[in-house]
Amino acid sequence: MPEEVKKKRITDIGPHDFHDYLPPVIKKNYGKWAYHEILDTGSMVHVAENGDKIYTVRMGSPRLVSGSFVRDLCDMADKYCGGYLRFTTRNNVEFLLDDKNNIEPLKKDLEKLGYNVGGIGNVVANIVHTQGWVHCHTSASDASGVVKAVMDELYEYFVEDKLPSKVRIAFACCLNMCGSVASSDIAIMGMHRKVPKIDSEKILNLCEIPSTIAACPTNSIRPDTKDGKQTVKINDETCVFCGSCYTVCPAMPIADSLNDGISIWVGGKVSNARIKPTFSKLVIPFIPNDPPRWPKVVEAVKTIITAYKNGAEPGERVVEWIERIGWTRFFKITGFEFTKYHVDDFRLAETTMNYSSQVRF
Amino acid sequence: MPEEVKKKRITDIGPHDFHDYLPPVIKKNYGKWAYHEILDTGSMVHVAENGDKIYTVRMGSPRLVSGSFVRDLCDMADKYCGGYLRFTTRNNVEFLLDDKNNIEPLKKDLEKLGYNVGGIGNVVANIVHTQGWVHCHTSASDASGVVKAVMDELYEYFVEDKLPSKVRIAFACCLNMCGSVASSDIAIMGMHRKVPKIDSEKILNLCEIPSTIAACPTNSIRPDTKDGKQTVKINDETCVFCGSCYTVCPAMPIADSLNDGISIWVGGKVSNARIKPTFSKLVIPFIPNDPPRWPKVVEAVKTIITAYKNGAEPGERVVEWIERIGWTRFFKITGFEFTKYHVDDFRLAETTMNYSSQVRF
Amino acid sequence: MGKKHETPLLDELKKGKWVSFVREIERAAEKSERTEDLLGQVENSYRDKITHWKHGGMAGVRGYGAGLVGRFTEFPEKYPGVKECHSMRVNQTSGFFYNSDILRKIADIAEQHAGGLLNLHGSTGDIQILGVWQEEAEEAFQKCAELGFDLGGGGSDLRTPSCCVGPARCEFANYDTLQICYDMTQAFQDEMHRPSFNYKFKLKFSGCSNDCVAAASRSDMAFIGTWKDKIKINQDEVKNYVKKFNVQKYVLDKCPTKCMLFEGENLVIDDSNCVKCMHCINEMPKALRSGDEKGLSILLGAKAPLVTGPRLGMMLVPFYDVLEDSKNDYEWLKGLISNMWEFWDEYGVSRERIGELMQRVGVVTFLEGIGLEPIPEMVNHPRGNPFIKFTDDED
Amino acid sequence: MGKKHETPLLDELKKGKWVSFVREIERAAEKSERTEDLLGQVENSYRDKITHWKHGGMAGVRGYGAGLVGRFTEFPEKYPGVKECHSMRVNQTSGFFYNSDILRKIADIAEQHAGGLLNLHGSTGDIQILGVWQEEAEEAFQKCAELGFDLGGGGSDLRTPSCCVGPARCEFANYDTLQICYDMTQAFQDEMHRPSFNYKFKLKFSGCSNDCVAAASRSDMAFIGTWKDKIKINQDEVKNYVKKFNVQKYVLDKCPTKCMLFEGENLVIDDSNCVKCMHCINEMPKALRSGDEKGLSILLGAKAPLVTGPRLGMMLVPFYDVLEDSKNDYEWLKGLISNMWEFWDEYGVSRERIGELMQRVGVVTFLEGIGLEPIPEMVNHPRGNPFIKFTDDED
Ligand code: SRM
Ligand code: SRM
Ligand code: SRM
Ligand code: SRM
Ligand code: SF4
Ligand code: SF4
Ligand code: SF4
Ligand code: SF4
Ligand code: SF4
Ligand code: SF4
Ligand code: SF4
Ligand code: SF4
Repeated sequence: MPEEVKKKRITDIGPHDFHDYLPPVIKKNYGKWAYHEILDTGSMVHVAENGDKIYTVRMGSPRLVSGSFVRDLCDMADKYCGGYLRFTTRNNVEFLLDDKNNIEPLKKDLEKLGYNVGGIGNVVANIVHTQGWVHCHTSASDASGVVKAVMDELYEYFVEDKLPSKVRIAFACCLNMCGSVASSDIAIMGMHRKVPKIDSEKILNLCEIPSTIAACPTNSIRPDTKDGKQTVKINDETCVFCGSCYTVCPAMPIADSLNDGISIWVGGKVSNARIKPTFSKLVIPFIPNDPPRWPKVVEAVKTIITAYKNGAEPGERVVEWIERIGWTRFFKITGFEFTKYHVDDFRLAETTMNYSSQVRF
Repeated sequence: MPEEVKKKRITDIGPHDFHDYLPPVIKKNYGKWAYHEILDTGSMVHVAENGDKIYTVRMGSPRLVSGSFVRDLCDMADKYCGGYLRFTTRNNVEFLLDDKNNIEPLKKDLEKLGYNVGGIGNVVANIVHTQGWVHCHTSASDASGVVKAVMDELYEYFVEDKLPSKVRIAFACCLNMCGSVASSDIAIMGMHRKVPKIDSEKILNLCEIPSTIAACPTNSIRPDTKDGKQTVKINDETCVFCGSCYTVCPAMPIADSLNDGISIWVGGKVSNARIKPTFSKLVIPFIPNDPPRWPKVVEAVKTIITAYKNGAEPGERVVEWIERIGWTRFFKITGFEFTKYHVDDFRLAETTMNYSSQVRF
Repeated sequence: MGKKHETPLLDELKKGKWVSFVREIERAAEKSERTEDLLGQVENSYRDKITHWKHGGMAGVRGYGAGLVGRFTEFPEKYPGVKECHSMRVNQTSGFFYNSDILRKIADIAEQHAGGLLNLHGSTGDIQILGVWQEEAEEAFQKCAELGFDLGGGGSDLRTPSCCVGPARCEFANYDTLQICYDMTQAFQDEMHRPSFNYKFKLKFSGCSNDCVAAASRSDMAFIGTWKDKIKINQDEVKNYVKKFNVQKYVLDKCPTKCMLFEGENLVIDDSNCVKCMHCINEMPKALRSGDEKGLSILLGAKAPLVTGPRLGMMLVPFYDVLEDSKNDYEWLKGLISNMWEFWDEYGVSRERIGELMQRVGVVTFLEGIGLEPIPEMVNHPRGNPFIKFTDDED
Repeated sequence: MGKKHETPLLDELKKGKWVSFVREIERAAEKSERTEDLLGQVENSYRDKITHWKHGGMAGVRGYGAGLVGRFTEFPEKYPGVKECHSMRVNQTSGFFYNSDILRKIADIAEQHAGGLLNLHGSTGDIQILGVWQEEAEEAFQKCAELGFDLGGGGSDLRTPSCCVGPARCEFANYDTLQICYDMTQAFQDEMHRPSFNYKFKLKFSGCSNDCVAAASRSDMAFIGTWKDKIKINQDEVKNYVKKFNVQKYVLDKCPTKCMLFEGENLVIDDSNCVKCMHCINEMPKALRSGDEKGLSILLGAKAPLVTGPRLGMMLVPFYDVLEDSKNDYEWLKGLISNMWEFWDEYGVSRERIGELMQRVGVVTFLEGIGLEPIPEMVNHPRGNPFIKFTDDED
């Protein structure tokens, strides 16, 4: 009997109860925090109503990590904070200390191991990103590589607090936007630019034709026959290269070495602080893929950060700054070109136009 | 020869050159005005760069006027200002005086004749309106009668400056919106509520079926045959009673004694001052026609004006006030009911929703 | 003098302080007998709560497709005076300026050849003379013409252009609204009188962004005065205003771009961030004036709700130097307008306003069609969705 | 130890100050040989500028339709180690809290049954273990399960719910994000593991409107903490802040409804006009705290662009008293969710997210379908077009 119980397959148990991993001071003061103070970009303290304190040391992470990385963290946590740590919603690592005196030694140890301490306050936060060439079949660009190149360049903004407000950058390797870039201060997104190829040999085997047709946002796919076999055809005039058909139908590959690349978007926001959440808006429609270090993408992001840093008032998120100075000036200041691609032409396009005489000269 | 010339039909001469009707002081200072001052709700002065002055006395008008009304104006103009007068874009009359001392006598004379002097400054301006039962076949309500009833009630706001800012009211007797009510502080609009009847006997004679079908914003009209004759049918489930089909096809009457009435809209704005122009928004979907004095319409408008007067800060137009306090509170304060009709369901409906967690409790 | 028709309901609308249109109809009827039947018919509508006008029926003058709106009663027997009750649209003067002499003559025509009733003015801007019979239309028209007044637009044509009082009596005017309104009306007489468009087309001219003729909310092409350079500041007058009211709160804090500030007692404006909204100038007309480099913005496509929903004017041309162009007989502007009309003629469908066409084909296609470049001033913000139609010229 | 594949391009990404994922892949390869081929394949992509993963192919564990994302290389001969390279989604803890003990054990599993590589965390929130082969999937899964960790969502099912750090370490939390995230995940195990929806469905929980888990931008149902009563003010601390920075300019002037003012030195808030945006509290955490009547708002329908365009969460329920409802095992909330799923099941089509369904059928129809009333909090403003569909119940 016990033998059998032991062997019983475990299913539907859900995640481990988080209570088991809360440090004692958190358990004690759960829901009773009074306020926090940011000590520097690498650390902050939360003070409980009863005066108890928890210190957080934050460290950057590439998110795609090895078991050895995990063990490094564990070692540090054991050494400085009873083994307790957490990850943030943007994939940073947070060590949870009850002893203030451990902050500096921990930071030093982390830096010795080659890790980056920072990311708190008015900084460029860790870039939320996706799989890219490391794991996804849909990607128009690599993810981790672009993120690494950009973060190398923006490193100073992760470790020093010198921006007007938080800057959230996100990366997605295709329009599926797994990196949820849609509302980021700066979004970097992989773009295809060629109509999918249709493998009429395989399509009937691999795909359901009606759902493939339904997948297209621009109604560009129509049923067709080729050599007596059912297939589809695409209207080149209206296809917007979104790859939605490929997502549901493997026989319609869209990736293309020569034509894939990256677009840059600006001015999204998630929080409800002051102004309502809003989507990021297109600023650079296309930069060809240029691995391993995507210099033009890096330069574009740097240009935006620099312009923002110089132009925004304290406390202004990127979108608040741009709305104050206007998009015309944003393009002028950054030197980015405004093209026909910037004018929305999708479903709700007309709601994005300027219905007023308000302009800046 | 001279006989023939005299008889020659005059065409394509355009309007009379306005220069012929400019008072001398305007001719002299055309384009050289330096500033103005509002003296009271009935008069203002414009001062030219050289110090010349023109005084304006404004008087309300029902717009639908008799020749005798015109002669009254002319007599006054002759008596006080060399015969010069103009009309405003909202159908008020403006006497153009060069002598300040004529202001008060003119006002008194006008009032003696039963006319209303006022309409300048933070007032309820003359109500822009349309034909109604006096002249139009499409109307869902009368125009002049509603306007008269409302202006009687709001009279004090035309002659006294006691509102936070200008209030522009407009009336249109159907969705064609000839009164250009779409962007008024308060809009009053005639509404049909029954599906048009189809006179299949006459339709082929009177109407072009394809353009009738194309006229429908909700695609509710389909070709049909009845007794072997071509006609149309309407999908009752989707028809929104807009009357567009009737406008192009007289064989589809929509007016209905029992079901026509009036809707109230609030918070439109045309000027670009401070905030951009914006449409008026629905507040009361329907009030049955109740001639001759439409008491519920009058009451609704009065309720809005009173709430605005009590709630808005100086300088705030109606929309600015509502946006500051929120629509939830607007409905609470006025006691108007928020219904399913207030939630947009037309083409761009989804852009009107609250995509944020910002709400007032 | 006994009444032809009893009007107990309408009589209720003679009460109250606001000047009564019922009284006006009655006064008109005193001069033009037919209008007694108008009173009767309107009373009838008040009783039945429904209009009693028939839809359609023709009215017009020779060689013109516009200028008269035909109107016939449902009850010609009961109300013979309004068996026909057409409206004649007479093109108003720019800015609605008149003198007593001309107005009396127009009143004469209204009384002698119509119902003695007028709209001063119609919503588009025309002088409307109500109650015209077809048989006398030509004579009424020619009498107006002899006074120098032609008919206005109607049907699928260029509608009567209209403008704000502008430089005639307003210090805010950035261009001569009255003159260009007059010039354009003259330039397009044929397009006004002989409908040949897909639908109506309206032009309105406001001297500044206060938009006192509501151009951007109801004309296919709205002309809104603006300036390119700096707002002129009279610091002494600023100080006077500061004494009178809270300038910080009611002016500076309400500037949409917050581009004004006080440096000591001096008002400073970052004009590069000013959107020419007029607010500060409105509030302190003695202290502030628009700059010297004046012109206008052109907004496209405003219209009423039918069929695809209401539209406001969209920024098409941020700055048009009208003074310069007027020296060449408006060569540039006429070119733009004719490009638009050609595009509309070619790609528009019947009863499609130009704004709806722009929306249907897409702004970029529309701009290509009329020869303008897309610029950021046209948009509230760049696109927020990733469905970009890259074209081959990009490779 | 020689490299199996030369990776000159990837080596460039070991330079620079930011911690390098290439170094991580290499370290993983040291423990799990198959990952050498991952390096090779990625280098190959860097050369060719294109992905070399095949689309589709199955992977999974018995009885589960979700939890593993199948992945196969285009070049199985060249890179046999990634012939299969599936990702296992392991449901993270609420708030991503761990200790070293458990993390080491998870690392063990990743190294022993996969490529030694992890995503900490996936964008939805899961612990992702990369490089799993089908043959060892079951064992890896059971080893996780023994540690108390089940698999996460995938495919057309309820995706792994996720939450902000909330009351565990944040003074702003208005409800227990971690607990409800855990409870809901437990309540809907079947819906997570056995896909039977039209498409994916995501739940995320943020303790306040700062929305640190970006719920309202990427989850079909976003739970955002809020309060109903007054902000609590500690006037002494306000005074301290006033000494430190320009509170008027950076706090009061930036309040979206301008509902705060100083009366003398005292801060006064018109709470009836406060929209709970968090700004003032963010700026002065020592001085201001949310009220006592705490709960959350529910926003519906956020999602990525495909197919009909990106959506943000729309206000559906302004105030939900989660504490109260949790005492009844979330009866009300579960009812709402199941109404929504039923409506979606009945009226949605394949690959249609619930927000898209709401948009397609119309908000009012959707509300009727799920048993909620339309209220003004849901809209930015009432309709601006006159196309009202009066229904007969109105007569
Ligand atoms: C740790 C974390 C929550 C978690 O569960 O992991 C977190 C923690 C805190 N957030 Fe956050 N936020 C976290 C992701 C976010 C996100 C989500 C995201 O970026 O994807 C947002 C929405 C971003 C957006 O609007 O686009 C977010 C918007 C905020 C804001 C609003 C800022 C604003 O003005 O718009 C605040 C308030 C503030 O900073 O004053 C805030 C404040 C805070 C505070 C101060 C709350 C507190 O009292 O503890 C915490 C430290 C802030 C800091 O890092 O400077 N947090 N915060 C997340 C850290 C991410 C990271 O590693 O960088
Ligand atoms: C006479 C007239 C122009 C004309 O050609 O006939 C006119 C004349 C003036 N307008 Fe206007 N406006 C006139 C219709 C309009 C309209 C159009 C309309 O109402 O249909 C608007 C747009 C309304 C809207 O935004 O919905 C309009 C929006 C303004 C504004 C902007 C107000 C705002 O803050 O939004 C100003 C500025 C101000 O009042 O400070 C203004 C200012 C002025 C000034 C002060 C300009 C000046 O220096 O001479 C004039 C006297 C104002 C007054 O009446 O208090 N005028 N004004 C129109 C009088 C209409 C009437 O009889 O009541
Ligand atoms: C007389 C006038 C109303 C008034 O009381 O002043 C008027 C009267 C009519 N309009 Fe209008 N419109 C009048 C100004 C307007 C305006 C305002 C403006 O021009 O500034 C608008 C809104 C702006 C616009 O053009 O969008 C307007 C939008 C319409 C529409 C809707 C057009 C649309 O695209 O949505 C129609 C329907 C149609 O054209 O078929 C319409 C149709 C009509 C018709 C011809 C009725 C019909 O269904 O065919 C009305 C004749 C009534 C009659 O028997 O007297 N009328 N109409 C206005 C013209 C007088 C003049 O020339 O000065
Ligand atoms: C692994 C992950 C990215 C990552 O690097 O972290 C991911 C990976 C994929 N996503 Fe995602 N999505 C992931 C989070 C997201 C998110 C973010 C979130 O959940 O917060 C989004 C945006 C939010 C949303 O759901 O709208 C997202 C929106 C999509 C979409 C677009 C859905 C839509 O309605 O528009 C697709 C396409 C689809 O479902 O067919 C997609 C599809 C995919 C597929 C399955 C590829 C495909 O076309 O079938 C990717 C598998 C890649 C691989 O081989 O590893 N993924 N995906 C994330 C899940 C990890 C985890 O469980 O923690
Ligand atoms: S964003 Fe696109 S390419 Fe990147 S992981 Fe998601 S589905 Fe794959
Ligand atoms: S790539 Fe997108 S737009 Fe093009 S055919 Fe496929 S689904 Fe349609
Ligand atoms: S608004 Fe409608 S009913 Fe009134 S005049 Fe215009 S078309 Fe006729
Ligand atoms: S009334 Fe309007 S919605 Fe109804 S059928 Fe006619 S055009 Fe269509
Ligand atoms: S639009 Fe401007 S210029 Fe014209 S009257 Fe109004 S305020 Fe004066
Ligand atoms: S015109 Fe408007 S935008 Fe320009 S400074 Fe004045 S208030 Fe500001
Ligand atoms: S969402 Fe609010 S409660 Fe949650 S971590 Fe962020 S600030 Fe704290
Ligand atoms: S929470 Fe936001 S809306 Fe409320 S008082 Fe503070 S700043 Fe104003």
